[in-house]
Amino acid sequence: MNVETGIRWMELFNEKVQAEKDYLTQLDTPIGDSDHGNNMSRGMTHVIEAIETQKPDSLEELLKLITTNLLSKVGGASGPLYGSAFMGMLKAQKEDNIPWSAVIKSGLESIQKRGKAEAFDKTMIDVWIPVVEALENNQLTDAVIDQAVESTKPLKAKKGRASYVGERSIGHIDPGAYSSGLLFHAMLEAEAE
Amino acid sequence: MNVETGIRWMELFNEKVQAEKDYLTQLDTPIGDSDHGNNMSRGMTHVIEAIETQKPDSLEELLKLITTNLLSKVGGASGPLYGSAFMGMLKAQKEDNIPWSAVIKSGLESIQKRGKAEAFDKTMIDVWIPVVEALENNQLTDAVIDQAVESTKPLKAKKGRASYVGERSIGHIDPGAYSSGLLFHAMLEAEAE
Amino acid sequence: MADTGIIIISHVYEIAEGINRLIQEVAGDVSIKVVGGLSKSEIGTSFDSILEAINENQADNLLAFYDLGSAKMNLEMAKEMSDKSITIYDVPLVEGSYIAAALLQAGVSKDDIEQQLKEIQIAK
Amino acid sequence: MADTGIIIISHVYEIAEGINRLIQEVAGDVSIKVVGGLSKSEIGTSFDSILEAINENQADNLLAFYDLGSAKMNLEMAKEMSDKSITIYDVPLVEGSYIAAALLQAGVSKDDIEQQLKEIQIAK
Ligand SMILES: Nc1ncnc2c1ncn2[C@@H]1O[C@H](COP(=O)(O)OP(=O)(O)O)[C@@H](O)[C@H]1O
Ligand SMILES: Nc1ncnc2c1ncn2[C@@H]1O[C@H](COP(=O)(O)OP(=O)(O)O)[C@@H](O)[C@H]1O
Ligand SMILES: [Mg+2]
Ligand SMILES: [Mg+2]
Ligand SMILES: [Mg+2]
Ligand SMILES: [Mg+2]
Repeated sequence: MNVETGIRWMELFNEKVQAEKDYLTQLDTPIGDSDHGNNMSRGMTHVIEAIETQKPDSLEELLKLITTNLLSKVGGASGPLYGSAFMGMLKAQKEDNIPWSAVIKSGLESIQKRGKAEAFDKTMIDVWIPVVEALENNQLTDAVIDQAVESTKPLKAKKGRASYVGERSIGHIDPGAYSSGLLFHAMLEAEAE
Repeated sequence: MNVETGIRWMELFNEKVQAEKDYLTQLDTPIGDSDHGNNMSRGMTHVIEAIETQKPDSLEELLKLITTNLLSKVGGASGPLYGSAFMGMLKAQKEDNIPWSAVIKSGLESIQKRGKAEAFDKTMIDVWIPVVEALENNQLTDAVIDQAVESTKPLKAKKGRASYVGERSIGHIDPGAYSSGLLFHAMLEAEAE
Repeated sequence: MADTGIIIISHVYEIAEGINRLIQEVAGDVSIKVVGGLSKSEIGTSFDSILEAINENQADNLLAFYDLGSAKMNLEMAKEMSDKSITIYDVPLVEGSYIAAALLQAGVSKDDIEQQLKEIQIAK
Repeated sequence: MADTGIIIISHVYEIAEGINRLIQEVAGDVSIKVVGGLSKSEIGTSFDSILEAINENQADNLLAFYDLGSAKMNLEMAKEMSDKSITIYDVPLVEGSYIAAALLQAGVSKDDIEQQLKEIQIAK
């Protein structure tokens, strides 16, 4: 990943988030507070604006800018979580010759450090975990991502607002898992261009 | 007690509360939220206004009016407590030939039913209990009342806001005990007139 | 559970209004009434306005939440004078009412809600 | 304990402001800063404004209280980036901060305050 691909990644992620803003909110309605679409839309609008005004010329600068904007602008739990993810990626990316899968893995670890979620707690990490695994084996595809997103549906939420409704969270896709799905679809697209 | 003495009782109680409003608030500062003076002042102002406009012509009417005004106008814990006290007195007073000590005792029981305080929890009932006892033995004097009020000083609060500061409540007179002291001083004065 | 609603009693106007906004977000279909303060500016609770909130709530079964002990005493008096079925919970005001609202909205039964509230019961 | 203060983080502007009024009443000498919402009208919490409140608080030791889990995550991030000593309590927001404020005002030590807060700890 270089800075150009990284910028393209964010542009594509932003497009997807804005296009699916209402759907993200809809997912956050039965098991949350109906704001995930708004949260991600606001956060990504700021990321894009910052890219345009600050014109980052290294991957490090880009990741830094993404981190601070998501952290301070998203407003929901996903703010500190995505913020931590990009902060973790920023740290890992400084190492020489580190493979991209290890960078994403460092992002995942930061989400877990911040949110204390385990696999199958019905959170965004239920997408990040299989994505990291697939990346390590050079097998990440859109289908892998979609399946990971879908796999959150039968789970009972153990973390975040959805955990308050307990059993009733079963049968719904986790909104953060879905937005993470968009993030990784955008990554594949940017890399393919 | 008849309605005239009862009205005089309330007038005298009101005078004392207004005169000692700042002191009541001062007592409520180290172990409370500094509003007992305001609360009692507001409540008694409404009681006196209601007496003047409604001109109760039976003890029952008077007690009813005191109850509703204290309940709805005091604003602090002392509102439902004094309100319950007068409600209990109202109920007891309906019985034929009931001695006044039993009426006050019924007031005390209603305070306890509402507030669940026991003797020595550092509340207003630490004044009501010795007052009822003295009344039963025909020995209620200003000195008995003052001593009861003073006896709350070394106690550790177990009920009400003062209980939040635990040990630190020791060494201060309880504000509700002090205002109950004023109530009984006013009663003795009204009866003596 | 359309006939089960929530009432919130706080000593402070803003706390009650704020909780209303927080739980409306997750429980738009639940009938919620809040009372805060003696007035917008004066801190305290009063029996009258609690009774009013109880009556204004469309639901006949009410889950009631309060902040400090004196609010509970007024709430109990209002409960005794009302015909509605009111249950008062000794749980954290914000956290407890949020959970109850989210569960009511999700269609969870009152018994199951009580089970969950028991886990966050505190001495108040 | 003039060097110990309180910060309150809520998802909602009014809740934070209301708690401020409630605890100022019993703890006029304690340094208290509150943050509520993303803005007066938007519900949420943000890392920036929490860090700002931490810096604005005169005290170097802070007892921190929050409403829901996502506020805690932002609080933890802000804590990590601040030089102040900050302790985050998993206790009811209104009730916990009220008790802490009353005890701080009464001159009770941080250790003893923590003892009392432990009794109302909840999973949040
Ligand atoms: N502790 C956690 N660990 C990992 N992910 C979490 C955690 N809490 C919440 N999430 C994710 O955040 C998403 C909700 O984000 P959002 O709606 O923006 O925040 P909020 O729940 O504060 O309104 C959830 O769908 C879930 O994927
Ligand atoms: N549970 C209780 N039982 C009996 N008396 C109580 C109880 N709680 C508080 N009080 C009395 O109420 C007084 C405080 O009244 P006030 O300051 O008007 O109310 P608040 O504490 O709500 O501000 C206390 O001094 C005490 O005498
Ligand atoms: Mg949400
Ligand atoms: Mg939210
Ligand atoms: Mg008081
Ligand atoms: Mg008060």
